[in-house]
Amino acid sequence: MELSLTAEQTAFRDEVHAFLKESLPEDIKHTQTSGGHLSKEQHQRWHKILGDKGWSTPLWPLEHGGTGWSPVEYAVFDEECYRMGAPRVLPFSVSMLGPVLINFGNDEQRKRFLPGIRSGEDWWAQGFSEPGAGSDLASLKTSAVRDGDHYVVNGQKTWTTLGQHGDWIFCLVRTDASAAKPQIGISFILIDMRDPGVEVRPIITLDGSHEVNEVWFTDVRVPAENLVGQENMGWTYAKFLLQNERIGIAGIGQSKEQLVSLRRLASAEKKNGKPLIEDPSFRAKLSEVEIELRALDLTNKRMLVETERGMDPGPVSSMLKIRGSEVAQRLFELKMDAAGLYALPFQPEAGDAGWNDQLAGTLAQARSAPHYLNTRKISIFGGSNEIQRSIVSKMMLGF
Amino acid sequence: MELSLTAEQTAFRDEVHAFLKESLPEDIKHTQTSGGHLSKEQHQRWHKILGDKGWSTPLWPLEHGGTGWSPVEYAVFDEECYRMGAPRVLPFSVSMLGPVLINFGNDEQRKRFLPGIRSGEDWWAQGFSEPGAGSDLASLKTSAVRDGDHYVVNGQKTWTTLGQHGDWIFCLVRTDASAAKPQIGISFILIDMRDPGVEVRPIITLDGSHEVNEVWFTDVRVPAENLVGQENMGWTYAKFLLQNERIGIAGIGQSKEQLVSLRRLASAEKKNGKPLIEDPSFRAKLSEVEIELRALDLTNKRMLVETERGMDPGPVSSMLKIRGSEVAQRLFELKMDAAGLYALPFQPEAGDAGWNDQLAGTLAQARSAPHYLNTRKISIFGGSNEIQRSIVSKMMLGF
Amino acid sequence: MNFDYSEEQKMLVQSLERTLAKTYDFETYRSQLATKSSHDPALWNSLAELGIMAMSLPEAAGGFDGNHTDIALISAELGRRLVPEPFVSNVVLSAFVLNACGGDSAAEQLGEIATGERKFAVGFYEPGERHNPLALSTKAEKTADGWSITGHKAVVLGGDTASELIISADAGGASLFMIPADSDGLTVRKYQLLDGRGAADLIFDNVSVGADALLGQAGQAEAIILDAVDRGAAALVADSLGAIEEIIDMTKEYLRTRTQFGRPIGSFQVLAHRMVDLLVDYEQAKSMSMEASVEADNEDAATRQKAISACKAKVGAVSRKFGKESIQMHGGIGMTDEYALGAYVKRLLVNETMFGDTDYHLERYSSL
Amino acid sequence: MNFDYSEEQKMLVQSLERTLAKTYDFETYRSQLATKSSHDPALWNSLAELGIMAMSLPEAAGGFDGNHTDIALISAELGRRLVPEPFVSNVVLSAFVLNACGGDSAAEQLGEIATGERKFAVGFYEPGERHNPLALSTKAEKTADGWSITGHKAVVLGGDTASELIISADAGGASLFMIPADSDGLTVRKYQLLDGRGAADLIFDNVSVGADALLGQAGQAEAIILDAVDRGAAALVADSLGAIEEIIDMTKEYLRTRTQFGRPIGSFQVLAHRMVDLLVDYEQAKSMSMEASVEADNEDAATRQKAISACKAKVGAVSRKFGKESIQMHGGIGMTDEYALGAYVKRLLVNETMFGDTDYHLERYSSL
Repeated sequence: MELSLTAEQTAFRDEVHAFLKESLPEDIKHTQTSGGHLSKEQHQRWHKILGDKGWSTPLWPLEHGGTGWSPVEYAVFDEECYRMGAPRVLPFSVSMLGPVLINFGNDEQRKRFLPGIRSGEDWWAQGFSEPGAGSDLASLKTSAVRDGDHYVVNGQKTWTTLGQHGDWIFCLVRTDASAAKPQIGISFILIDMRDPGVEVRPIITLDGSHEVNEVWFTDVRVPAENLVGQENMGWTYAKFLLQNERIGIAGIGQSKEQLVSLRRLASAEKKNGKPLIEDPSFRAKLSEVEIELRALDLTNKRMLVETERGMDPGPVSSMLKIRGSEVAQRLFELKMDAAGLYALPFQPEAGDAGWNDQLAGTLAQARSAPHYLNTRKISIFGGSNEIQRSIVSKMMLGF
Repeated sequence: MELSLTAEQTAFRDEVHAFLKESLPEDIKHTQTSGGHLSKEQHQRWHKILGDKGWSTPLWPLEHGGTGWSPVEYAVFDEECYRMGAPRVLPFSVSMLGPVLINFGNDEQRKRFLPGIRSGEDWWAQGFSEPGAGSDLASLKTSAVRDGDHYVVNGQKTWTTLGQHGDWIFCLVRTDASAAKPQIGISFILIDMRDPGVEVRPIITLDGSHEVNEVWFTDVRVPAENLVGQENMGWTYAKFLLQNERIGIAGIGQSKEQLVSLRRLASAEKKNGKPLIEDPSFRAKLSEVEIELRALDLTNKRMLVETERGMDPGPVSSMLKIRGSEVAQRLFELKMDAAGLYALPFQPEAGDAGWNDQLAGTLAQARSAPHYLNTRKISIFGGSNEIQRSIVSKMMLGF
Repeated sequence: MNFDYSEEQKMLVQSLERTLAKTYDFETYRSQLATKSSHDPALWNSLAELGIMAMSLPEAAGGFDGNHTDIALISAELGRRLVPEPFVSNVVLSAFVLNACGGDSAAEQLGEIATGERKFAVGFYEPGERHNPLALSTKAEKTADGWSITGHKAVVLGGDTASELIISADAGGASLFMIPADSDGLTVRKYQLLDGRGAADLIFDNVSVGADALLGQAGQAEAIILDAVDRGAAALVADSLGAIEEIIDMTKEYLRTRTQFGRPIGSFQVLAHRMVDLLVDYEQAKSMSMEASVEADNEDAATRQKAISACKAKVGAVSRKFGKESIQMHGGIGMTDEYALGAYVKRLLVNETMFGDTDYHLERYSSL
Repeated sequence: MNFDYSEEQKMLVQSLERTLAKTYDFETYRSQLATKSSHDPALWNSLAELGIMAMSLPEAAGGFDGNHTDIALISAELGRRLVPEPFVSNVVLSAFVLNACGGDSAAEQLGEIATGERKFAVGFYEPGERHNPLALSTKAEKTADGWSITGHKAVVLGGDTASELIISADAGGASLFMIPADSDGLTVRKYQLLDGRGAADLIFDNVSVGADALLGQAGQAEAIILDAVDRGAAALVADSLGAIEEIIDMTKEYLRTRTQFGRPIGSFQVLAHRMVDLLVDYEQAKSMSMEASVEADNEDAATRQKAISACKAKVGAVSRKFGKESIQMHGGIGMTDEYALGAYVKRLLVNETMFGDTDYHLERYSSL
C-alpha cells in the first residue's frame, strides 16, 4: 500500500501544472476563482486551448483523441486544474455525448461530431428531463414521429444547463408510444438547436442566475441520420451515459478549491476580535468537513482503481455523487455562515463579467448566499440523491 | 397567552412537593436517583403509598379512582416526581390495562381487577410483541382456542418488561385464524401467570441487565370470563391502549432529571484542567439538547391541551414519542461521552441494590455506557420510531 | 398556563389576513421586487389603517398598549405573505428605542410610527464584528454645538426607506443618536436583501448633528441595545414561523400531487418520514416562538435573553433544515425563481442571520 | 499510489482468518466472557504460532520487520471476531515503547512479545484528565537505589493480564518506567471492558523500583508517548473496521430476511436508504483507516498526528452511527445479549473512546 503519488505521477502533476501556468488566460482564472460566471466565449476559449493540447477529452479511447490517463492521473489533472483556477470543460459534450457516439454511434456520426466536441466549437446541450419526468426520467413525453427521412419532434425539455448557448442538443425522445414499459420506445437523437421550431426559454433560479432553460420543440424536422444507434434503444444508451459519469463525479477538485476559499473568508472575518478561523466552534465545523473531504478524496481514488479492476461501477458513481454533493453543499453553507450579515444583501449580478457596481461587503460575501442557494441543485439534478440511494440499495441489498 | 403556572397550579405543585418530601422513602429515592434498578418490593411499596394517597391512577375517570387533574397538572406532578427522585408508577397496569378495562371490560372485571391495579398489589405484565410480530404487531400467532368455558392458549410473547415479577399478563391472542385480514380475529385476554403452562424466560439485554423476558404459553387454560370485551375485537382495544399513552410519553420529567445528572457529571469531569462543563464544545452540545428539551416541554403541554380540546390524539402521541425518545437518547449519549474512559469498564451489577464491590470510576460513570446501551430500546419498543413516523404521515399526508 | 390569543388579537390577525389575501399575493410580491424597492406606499398605508403599526405602541402615542405577542402575530402574517415592508425596523426596533430613551420628541415620533407617516431605522451592527451588537467602532465626538459622528453601520434593516436613522456610537460608552438620512457626510448605500426586504449600509464621515441628536444618556445605551435586539429577534422568529407554515402547506401539497413512477411522491417512505420530522421540528419551533413572544417583554434581562437565545437558535436551526429539505423534496421546481418556495427559503435565511445567527445565540445561551 | 496489500500480508490474514473461523466463533466468545477473563492461553498461543505477534517486530527480536499496515490487517481480524486477547497492548504499545527506549533488556523483552510468552501493558492516562495522555500527576521520586512512584493510572488496556507495567510518571518531566505487576505498594484493580477486553486501574503508593526501571531518559518521554498513542489509535481504528464489516454483513442479512407486514424489512425505503448512507460512511472510514495505517509509521510527527486524528475522529463518528443505526434496524433482537450485534457495538464503543475520543481528535486535528 502506497498512498503517495509515484515518481511518474508526480512528474505528470508537474507537467499539468506547467501547462496550466503557461496556458490559462488570466481573465478566465479570475472569473473562475472569484466565483463568477464564465461567459460563452471564455468557456469555448479554454476548451479550445485544452483541445489543442489534446487534453479536452482525456478519458476517450486513444484512437478518438483520448490521453490514456489512468483514473488516478485523471484525478491529479482535475485537482491541479482547480488548484490553478482552471475551469473544467463542461461535461455535456465531452463526458456524456462523446462516449455514447463512440460506443453506439456510426462512423459517419463520429466523423461529423467528435472533432467539434474535442475543439469545443460545437456547444452541446443535454435534453433529458421534462416537466413531468424528473427523477422518473423514463416517463418522458417528447415525441419523435418518423416522416420519410425525418423525425418530427414535438415536446418540451427542461433544466437544460447553459442551453442558451447551445448549437446542438442530444435528446431522449419517445419513438414508440405504444410500448409495454415506459423504458421501451425511447430513442436518442441529435437536434440542431438553430433549426426552425426550437425555442429556448430561460429559467431564472432562486439565486437569481440564468443557468438553466426550457427547450421547446414544435414540429422540428430532424434528419433520420441524426438518430444514434437503434430506434427505441435510447434508454440503454442513456443508462450507459449516466453510469459513465463516475470519474469526477465526487467533485474533489472543486471542493478542495472551495475549502481554500472558505479558509480565506474565515481568516478575514472577525469574531470576538479574533479571526473567525480561530474560533473553536467554527474550527470544529471546518475540521469535520475537511476530514470528510480528505476521506472522500481517498475513497474516490480507491474506488476508481477498483472500478478499473472490474468492480461494478453502478454503486460507485452513486456513492461518490451522494457524498460528494453533501460535502460540496456543506462547504457552501459554511461559507455563507462565515460571511455573516454581508451574506444577506442580494446582488446577483455581482458575479457577472464586467459588473462594476459598489458591493455591500466583499465579493466573497456577496456571492456566498447565491452560491449556497444555487448548489442546492447538485443533490437534485442528474439523478437526485434519493434516486442515487435507490440505485445503490437495489444493487447492494436487492431492494 | 400565559406560559407560567397559574396560582392554583403553583399551589398544586407545592402540594405534590410536600407530599413527596414527606412520603418518599429514602432508599427508593436513592436507588432512583443513582440510576440503579428498583427491586420489586420497592416498586410495589411506592405504588401503594401513591395508591393510599389516591394518586396512583390520576388519569382514570373520577368514579374509578382518578384525580380529575388536567393534562398540565399531570405534567406538573410528573415533573415534581422526577425533581424529587420519585419513581413513576409502571405503565402496564395503570396506563395501559386500566383504561381498557374501564372502557371495554365488564363490571365484574372492573370490580375484580381495578383495586389491585390502584394499590399495586397485582403486578401486571404486557403480552403484545412476539418474535415474528414486532413492528407488525397484527401478525401475532399466539392462539387461544375456545374449549368449553376456557380458552386454551399456546404460543410465545417476548420483550415482556419486568415479566419476571408478574402475577398477571394481558395478552393479544389470535382467536380466529381464518380471518380475512390479520387485524381481525385477535382478542384481548387476561392470563394468570401463576397458572400451569406459563413459563417466563429471562432476556439479558446488551447492557447486561435483566429487564425483559420471553413468556411461553403451553396449553394454558384461561377462564372465558377473562376475555375483555368481545371476541375478535382485540385489535380495536389495542389501538385504543396505544393511543392512550400520549400523556407522559415525551418523558419530560425523566429527561429533566437526566439533564441535571448530566450537568453534575460534567461539572465533576475535567478537561484541560477545567470542569468539562465549561468547555465550549461540550457546552454547545449541552445547550442544544437543553433547548430541545425546553421546546419539547412546552410542545408537550401545548399538545396535551389541544388534544383535550379535540385535536386528533393520534399524531400527537407519535410526535411526542419520536422527539421525546430522541432527546432522552441524546442525554444518555452525552453522559457516556462526558464519563470519558471510565465509561468503559463493564460493571453491570453496579446498579443493583446491595452491590458493594469496588468500582472503577464513580457510579455515574460506571452506569453511563449501560444506560446509553439500554436506552437504545426506547426508539424501538412500544412501536418503533419508524412506525410512529408512518402513523403521523398517514394521518397528516395521507400516505 | 394557557396558549391562547385574545379575541382582539384574533380579530386583528383576521383582518390583516383578509387584507393581504386580497391585495398581496406572490405575483404582487414579484412585481414589487421588479421595482427594486422594498416599499409600496399604498400597501404601507393600508397596513397602517388596519392598526398593525399602532397595536403594540403606548396609548399616549395613539397606540393600543399591546405587547410582544401582538408583534409576533403580525410578524407571522407578514412572513407568511412575504411582505417586505419595514414593519420590524419601525414598529419593533425604532419604537422600542424611542420609547425607552424618552425625550421631548419621543411621543410625537411614536405617533408618526403608529400612523406610518414617518419611517425610522435602527443600526447597531458594524462590518467585521459579526453578530455582536455591542462591538462599537463608530465614534461620536463632542463639538461646540453637538456631535460629530464617524463610522460604518452594516446591513441596517429598513435603512433604505427611513428618513431618520437611529444608530449606536461610542461617546464615552455606547450611546444612541438619531440622524436624518439626508445629513451631510452621511452615505446611505441602499440595497435589497435576499428576500426583497430593504436595508442599507450607513457610512458616517464626520457627520455633524445637534446636541438633541443624542437619545437618552451618553454612554448608557448597552441595556437598551440588547433589549432592542432581543425584540427584533423575537419578531423575526415569528416572521419565520409564518413562512414555515406556508412552506409546510406548499410541500405537503406537492408531495400529495406530484407524481413520479406512477405514484404521488409523498407515498415514497423516505419523503414521508422526512416530512414528519419537519412537522415535529415545526411544533418545537412554534413552542419556542410562543415563549419568545411572551418573554420579549420580560423586564428581567437574564430571563429574557435566555428565552430569546434559546428560541433564535432553535428556530434558526429548524429554518435551515426547512430550507434545505423543502427544496430537495420539490426537486427542480423548488430551484426556480418563479415558484414561491425559493422566496420563503430566502426570507428564512434573512431572519436566521439578522439579530444574531444560530451560533451566536447558542453561545449566548450557553454563557447565561 | 496503490491500495494493495502484499502477498505476505494476504497470506497472513488468510491463515489468521482460517484459524479464528475454526476456533473462535461467537459462542466461544460468550463462553470466554463467562469466565470473567479477557485471556485464554490456548488461543493466545495459537495466535502467537501464526506469527501475528512477530509480524511487525524488528528482525533482531525474532520478528519480521513489518510495519503498521500489518498491525492494521491483524487488528481488523481480531475486531471482526471479537477476540479480547491483549494484542494491541503488547504488540503495538509495549513493543513500540520498548523499541523506542532501547536499553539493555529491550531486545529480550521484544522477543518475549514476539513469542507471546510474557505480557506487558502501557498506562499513560490518569483519572480526571480525560483523553490527554500528557496530563501527568503520577510522580517518580529519586531514591538512593532507584525510584519511588506514587500515582494512579486509569483504564490501562491489557493491565489485567500483564506481568510488567510500563507507565508514565513525572521525574522532572514525562518519563517512562517499567514495573512488575506484583510490586509492593502497587494495587492492580482488574476488570473487563464493555466488550470483554481486559484492563486495570493501577494505583501506586510509594512503589520502590530499581534504577533500571527507568526506560530511556528521564524527562524525555513526551514524543514517545504521543507516538505510542497514535499507533494504538491506528490499531483500534482498524479493529473497528473489522467490527463494522461484520455489522454490515449482519445488518444486510437481517434486512433481507426479516419480514414484517409481509415483506422483507429492507424493502422499506427508509431502512434501505439509511443502509446506503452507512455503506458510504463505511467506505469513507475504510479510506481513513488505510491512511492511518500508512501514516502511523511516519516519522514526521505533525503529518502523523494530523492523519491519525482525522482518522480517529472520522471512524469514531462513523462507529457511533453504526452502533445506533444497526441496533435500530434490527429492532428488539439487536438489544439482546445473546445476539452478536451488541457485542460489536460495545467493541466499537471501546475503540472509539480509547486513545482519544472523537472530540479529542477533532480538536487536536484543528490545532495542528
